[in-house]
Amino acid sequence: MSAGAVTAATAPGRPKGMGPRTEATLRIVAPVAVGLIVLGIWQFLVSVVGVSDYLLPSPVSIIEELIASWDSIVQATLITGTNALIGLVLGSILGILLAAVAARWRPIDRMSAPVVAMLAVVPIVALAPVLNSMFGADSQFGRQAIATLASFVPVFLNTLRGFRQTVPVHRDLMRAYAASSGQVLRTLTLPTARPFILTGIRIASSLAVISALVAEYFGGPRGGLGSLISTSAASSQYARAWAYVVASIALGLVFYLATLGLERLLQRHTPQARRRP
Amino acid sequence: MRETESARAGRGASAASVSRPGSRYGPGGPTRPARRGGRRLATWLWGLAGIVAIALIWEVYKLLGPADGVVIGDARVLPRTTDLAMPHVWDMIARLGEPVTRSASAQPLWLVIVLAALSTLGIAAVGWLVGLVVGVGLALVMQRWRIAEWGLLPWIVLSQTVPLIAFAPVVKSWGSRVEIGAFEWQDWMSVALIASYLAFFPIAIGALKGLQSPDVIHEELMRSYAAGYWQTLVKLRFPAAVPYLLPALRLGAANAVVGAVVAEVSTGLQGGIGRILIQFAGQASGDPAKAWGPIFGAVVLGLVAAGSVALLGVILGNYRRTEEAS
Amino acid sequence: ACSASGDGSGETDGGGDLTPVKLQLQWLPQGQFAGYFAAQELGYFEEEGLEVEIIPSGGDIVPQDALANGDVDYAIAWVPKVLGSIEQGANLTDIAQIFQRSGTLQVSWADSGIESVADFEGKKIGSWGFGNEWEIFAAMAAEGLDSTTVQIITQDFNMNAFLQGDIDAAQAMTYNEYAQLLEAVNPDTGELYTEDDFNVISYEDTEGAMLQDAIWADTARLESDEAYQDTTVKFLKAVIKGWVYAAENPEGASEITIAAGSGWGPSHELWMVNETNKLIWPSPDGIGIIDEAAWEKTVAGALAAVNEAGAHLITEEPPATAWSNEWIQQALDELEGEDLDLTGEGFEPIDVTLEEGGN
Amino acid sequence: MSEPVTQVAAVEVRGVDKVFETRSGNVQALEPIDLTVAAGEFVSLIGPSGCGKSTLMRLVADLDEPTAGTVEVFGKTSRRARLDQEYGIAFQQAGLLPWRTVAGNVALPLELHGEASAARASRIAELLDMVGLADFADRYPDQLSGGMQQRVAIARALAERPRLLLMDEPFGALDEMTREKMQTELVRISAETGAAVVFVTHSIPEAVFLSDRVVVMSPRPGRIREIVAMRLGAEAERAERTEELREERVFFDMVTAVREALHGGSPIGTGARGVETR
Amino acid sequence: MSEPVTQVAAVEVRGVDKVFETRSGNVQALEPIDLTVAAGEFVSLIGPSGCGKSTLMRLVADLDEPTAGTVEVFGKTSRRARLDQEYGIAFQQAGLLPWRTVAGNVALPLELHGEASAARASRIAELLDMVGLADFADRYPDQLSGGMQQRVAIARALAERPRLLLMDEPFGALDEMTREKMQTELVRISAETGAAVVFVTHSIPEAVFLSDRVVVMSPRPGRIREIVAMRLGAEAERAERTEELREERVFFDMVTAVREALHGGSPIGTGARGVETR
Ligand SMILES: Nc1ncnc2c1ncn2[C@@H]1O[C@H](COP(=O)(O)OP(=O)(O)OP(=O)(O)O)[C@@H](O)[C@H]1O
Ligand SMILES: Nc1ncnc2c1ncn2[C@@H]1O[C@H](COP(=O)(O)OP(=O)(O)OP(=O)(O)O)[C@@H](O)[C@H]1O
Ligand SMILES: Cc1ncc(C[n+]2csc(CCO)c2C)c(N)n1
Ligand SMILES: [Mg+2]
Ligand SMILES: [Mg+2]
Repeated sequence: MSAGAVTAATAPGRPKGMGPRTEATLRIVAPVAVGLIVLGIWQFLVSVVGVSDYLLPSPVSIIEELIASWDSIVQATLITGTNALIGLVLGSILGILLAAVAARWRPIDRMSAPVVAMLAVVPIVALAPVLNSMFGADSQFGRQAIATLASFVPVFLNTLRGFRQTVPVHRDLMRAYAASSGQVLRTLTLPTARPFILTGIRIASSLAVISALVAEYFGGPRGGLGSLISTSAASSQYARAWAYVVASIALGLVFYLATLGLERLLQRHTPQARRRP
Repeated sequence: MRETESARAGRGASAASVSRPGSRYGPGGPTRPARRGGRRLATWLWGLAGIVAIALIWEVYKLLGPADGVVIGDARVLPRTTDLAMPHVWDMIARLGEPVTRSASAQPLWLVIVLAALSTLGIAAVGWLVGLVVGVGLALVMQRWRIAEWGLLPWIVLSQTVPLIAFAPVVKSWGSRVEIGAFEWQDWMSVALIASYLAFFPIAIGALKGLQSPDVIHEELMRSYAAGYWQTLVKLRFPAAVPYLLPALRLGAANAVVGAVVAEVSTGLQGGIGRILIQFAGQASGDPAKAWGPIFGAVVLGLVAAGSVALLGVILGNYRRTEEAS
Repeated sequence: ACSASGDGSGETDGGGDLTPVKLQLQWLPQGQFAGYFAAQELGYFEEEGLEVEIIPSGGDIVPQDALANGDVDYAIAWVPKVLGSIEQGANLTDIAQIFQRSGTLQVSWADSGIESVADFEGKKIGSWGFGNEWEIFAAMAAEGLDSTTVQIITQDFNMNAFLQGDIDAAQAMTYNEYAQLLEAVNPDTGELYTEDDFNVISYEDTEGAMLQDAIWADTARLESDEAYQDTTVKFLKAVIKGWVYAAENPEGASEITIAAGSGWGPSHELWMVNETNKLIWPSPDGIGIIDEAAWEKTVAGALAAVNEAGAHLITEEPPATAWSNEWIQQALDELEGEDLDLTGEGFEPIDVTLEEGGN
Repeated sequence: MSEPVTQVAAVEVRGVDKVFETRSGNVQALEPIDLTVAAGEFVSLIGPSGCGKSTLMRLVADLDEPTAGTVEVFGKTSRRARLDQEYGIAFQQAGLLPWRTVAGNVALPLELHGEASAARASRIAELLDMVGLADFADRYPDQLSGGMQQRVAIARALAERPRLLLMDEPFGALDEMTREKMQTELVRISAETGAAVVFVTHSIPEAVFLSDRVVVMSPRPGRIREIVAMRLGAEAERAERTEELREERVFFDMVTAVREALHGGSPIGTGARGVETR
Repeated sequence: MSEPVTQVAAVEVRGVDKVFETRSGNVQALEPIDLTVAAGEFVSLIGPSGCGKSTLMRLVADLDEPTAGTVEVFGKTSRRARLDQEYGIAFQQAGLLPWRTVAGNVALPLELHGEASAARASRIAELLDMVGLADFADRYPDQLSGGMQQRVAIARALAERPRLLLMDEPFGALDEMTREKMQTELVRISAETGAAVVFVTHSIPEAVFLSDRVVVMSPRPGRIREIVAMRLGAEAERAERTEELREERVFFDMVTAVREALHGGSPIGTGARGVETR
């Protein structure tokens, strides 16, 4: 659900005496403040308390490292980002298509249920080596396949749910209009499912990044964020490893925000809770 | 999505739900047990059919597909069909019955996997519990103070984009310094901690949603009863959160297992499924079928974990009545 | 964890309290570490008054960091990796160079035409990463090859990527991955692959050769902590006895390793112990003594190596504290009187037949 | 509006009964029913909850099939009539597509049936004007009040100039004041278009105000208990039903008549404490 | 039921106004209002949607605070009255907790206020008997019809024998026939308990049937336009309001009186095509 909808639904929970303007400000200030406090404590631990910089590099040294290896970080982010993107797109397409099929044919739905349930619980680490064997370790495809699988599950589940959300009154209406099944799909089923599909994709976006990255730990071409994190850590270059970690968090954030933006864009006119005039 | 529309339940929505046809007040429960049992059996059979279908597709593709897979341009879009890449289904199953190694003392593969899975399950369960406490705790704080929600929620979401695997050694190293009196940090606790890191997220989100889910009308009812925060929590918020918490807990359980396995691989903890996963993966060149054993083990483990939480849902059935009705 | 600071009462013969010691391995239990398991199982540690906990590591545990953080007392790690950590600020000393030779190979198909490091150019070269790749880069640097002239592919835990042609030349340890190849079935013949199927480049024969499994200790504690010094010598003595046992009884050492939790089958385990023995013995100056020339060669290689991201392993000479023969020498000296072959003069490797699947 | 009023009946229900098969057994929703609605006639169905009003209407609309009997709409089978779009339909929930604007919602049936875009636009303008929402064409349903939503639904039902309008408690979700306003509107619109209307309601005053005849149904299994002809209809043209009517003697008399038909001779007193009829 | 009817007013609203702050500016929901409800009196609030009926009731219940003015309930501040549980409240949606049985729902306020379990059980039995649901104590809300749910909600509101009952369109979601039955029940119950009632409704007949006085409010900003005393109340005891009353002349007259107060002198004609008031 979009954050906006949450606000609308829970608006009465706004602390007493807080105007809408204050709320808007606090919504931005609060997370920033929390972030700064954590960073501050971290820096304090390292530079004042003296937790060894060897194990826990200070934010400052991480930033220095970020600047120093900027080019290779960008390079690595692009590689991992591409894998994640391909996986997200493929997984979303597969998820939507298969959900459409499952929504249409009950047997497929019932047969796919355990398979999807299994996919949902399989650890990537378990699958990575066999997928590398199956698809070849010399291409990025194994990682993309992993990102695809990881994205597939939430998109499939949400889409399937979305396809089931059409309300009887709309179905009756379509029947009264003698609409063909294609018309029903286009004018009713897909638009109804859209918010669910988009939610699925948003959840999938973070998963795609993290799995593409983790998959790099288990073979394949080097150069992505995952392999660089491990290489740096293995040679005790923790500041550099953290710089790559920061990049991967940023990558995950970009994916999340992009899909959130997509959701907002396509959902501009989703009915909000009826607000009193 | 939906609840926002019904939150302010206009006359339309409520009228619709009141006049919905169905056996809402027929004798006994919603469906009769015999029927229900029959349907459950059917569900299982269809599910089994789904798994068999996957096995069939596997074998048929293995039979017909080119040894080097289907390559379009640079990308191999369908996998190789060699025994190394895709062992026969029956080989994978048969392998489970054979001893792990030729060593005289070797146990059968399935037993090794089951024992490892049990060990991981225990660790994951601890991780899940920690995740539960942390997740629900955070949700309570965020529900109580909006400012806390605004400040924390973005970070909680962000926390899941952190490549956890990079932290396993750090967690292990920090843990090894914890020594309070007789309590000494054990390596498995690091693994459980990492499992809880994955488990807490859906639980926190689900619990928050759930705690925020009571209808305004119910909140006002409690206010009209002059009920305090704790009373409202116990009598209203927690019960209302159950339908949100259950799927969250299930997801959390699956995540805890995944996290435990990852962390075992990463820290090399002995005894668990993660450990045999890397070990047998290392033997996959000469014994391809063996490597699949722990994968199946991990999947079954995840299903068992998620399934046990689903069992919790059965016990809490009365708190899910609205869920079933809709 | 800083447990070696025992009360000094841990005399060799004193049956009283044992001094707890933690040893961090660099991988899962396997024949590569047979000597330590043997010392454990046969009571050599106990005889020295030590109670040793052998800690295996997994994918991401960096043994030298566990040591630098004080999680453990000693760690087994490859020299070049630790040199990198030392440059990053770890304060560690190589106190015993157990492996005298590099056991790393680069294996290619017999018909691939890759017969030397110079042939790598333009090829897909496999490596495990995790700091195991520096020998490759060092050897290539000696041949005037830049690391960007090859495509580095990360190998996972097995040799499938090589067997299926994703990699032209795969990294393999003599004691492990090479055996994995010889345990795999050749689909063309239905038989196991043989040594004739492969070209093998041994880094030991190149400029890239670097020292591998060494025992590392905490430099600061070595300097100031007498109990730790004492424990170090005792520990090394027991380790030496363990390795000597493994040299003389590979089958026994192999069984001990399996009992200690190695997941390998008997044939593979025996192969591993045997090949590991070959990397240790003979040790002309005595087991564990660091050969200064080999050390210098490792340092030179480490200085020369640049990875594909342009990162150096090290940029300056390691400090003098990075290695010391003092403790291993003392251990050797103390063992002098006993009937032990400390140089491996009489060492004879055995012949091991590998069986399918390493089981 | 422009269709000539033919002499064939708008709806002809003959011996229709309906049994639902459910998990807990069969439900006899309707016992054999006969009912004729003349072209241009306004007929209300009234009866306790669960008596089968909606079911009957859905059979006419071919949204469900009768277990026995036949339903004819303008002399065609109900299925043919549905495919030919002989009727427009509106439900208790407006059932607007929330992602379409007001205009888009009204356009839906026209789009589905391939009406050209220019013709569509002018028809939509006409319809929105008729229901008084010309200024709201670009609003989304969630930006409208319940009454406005229902007006859009009515405009949508009228989009293809059907000669028959089926309405299942279209004002059920509105508050009473809005409801009265909508009733007045509906009287006007149905007079303008000359369409026959089958109107399901729970409200006696509503049925009385709107209808030429009120069909009173009995509790499950649904039967027609009585058909009360509104003298209002005989005395005055439908279009002249104004607000004032609601306060006239004859109105209260008709309300009482329907009330009594509904209670079906059974004593009206406080049945109290009993279980609901449904 | 057992409480002695005191002479202090049940509700005393003096100069209360209410402004909501929203993102799009301030909303004046109520203009200064004065209203007194005597102990044991039944007063209905009626008026167009959005005129502030609910707001006024919520101020009485201390669910919101007035921007100006004072609200007293039995001589206490509304806050004190809430803490002292001086009133019972029921809303349009029954608002039962779906995970509690009928008995459990009625028990809720008693539990919250620490009533001993034995006393609780007997009180619940009494209440369920009063609303005619004695046989349904162990059912869950989803197994009840809408009317039965509302009866549970009313029983819950009565649980602590409040001397004041606040009801916000409690029958708004029910169909008309069920609604009439519930009104009859409510008349009986309020007579039995002797509680004062503030009842929000949209339905004129409902207000007329139930009330001693009907407070007619004008559209936003809410003001009291007129207070219509029901002659019914003067002529007959409340408990004697039976079904027959609904068909009597005096009933229709009162309905017409309230209708006219509501339309407030403005011509009643088809204002048509206009935008809804909300
Ligand atoms: N799809 C269905 N399956 C089973 N039973 C049904 C179905 N539809 C309706 N019924 C039953 O048929 C009977 C008539 O239902 P119907 O909806 O026609 O009543 P109604 O008069 O429209 O009631 P309401 O006034 O509440 O809308 C009811 O008992 C209902 O439970
Ligand atoms: N929390 C709120 N924030 C902003 N405006 C509000 C709030 N509550 C009510 N209003 C506004 O105050 C006015 C009165 O609302 P109220 O709910 O009291 O009307 P009502 O008479 O109960 O209407 P209805 O018959 O639809 O229930 C409305 O215009 C409404 O939009
Ligand atoms: C994924 C992965 N593969 C290999 C190693 C490195 N490693 C540790 S011990 C050893 C010798 C052979 O077993 C090697 C190569 C690693 N750290 N992680
Ligand atoms: Mg109906
Ligand atoms: Mg209201």
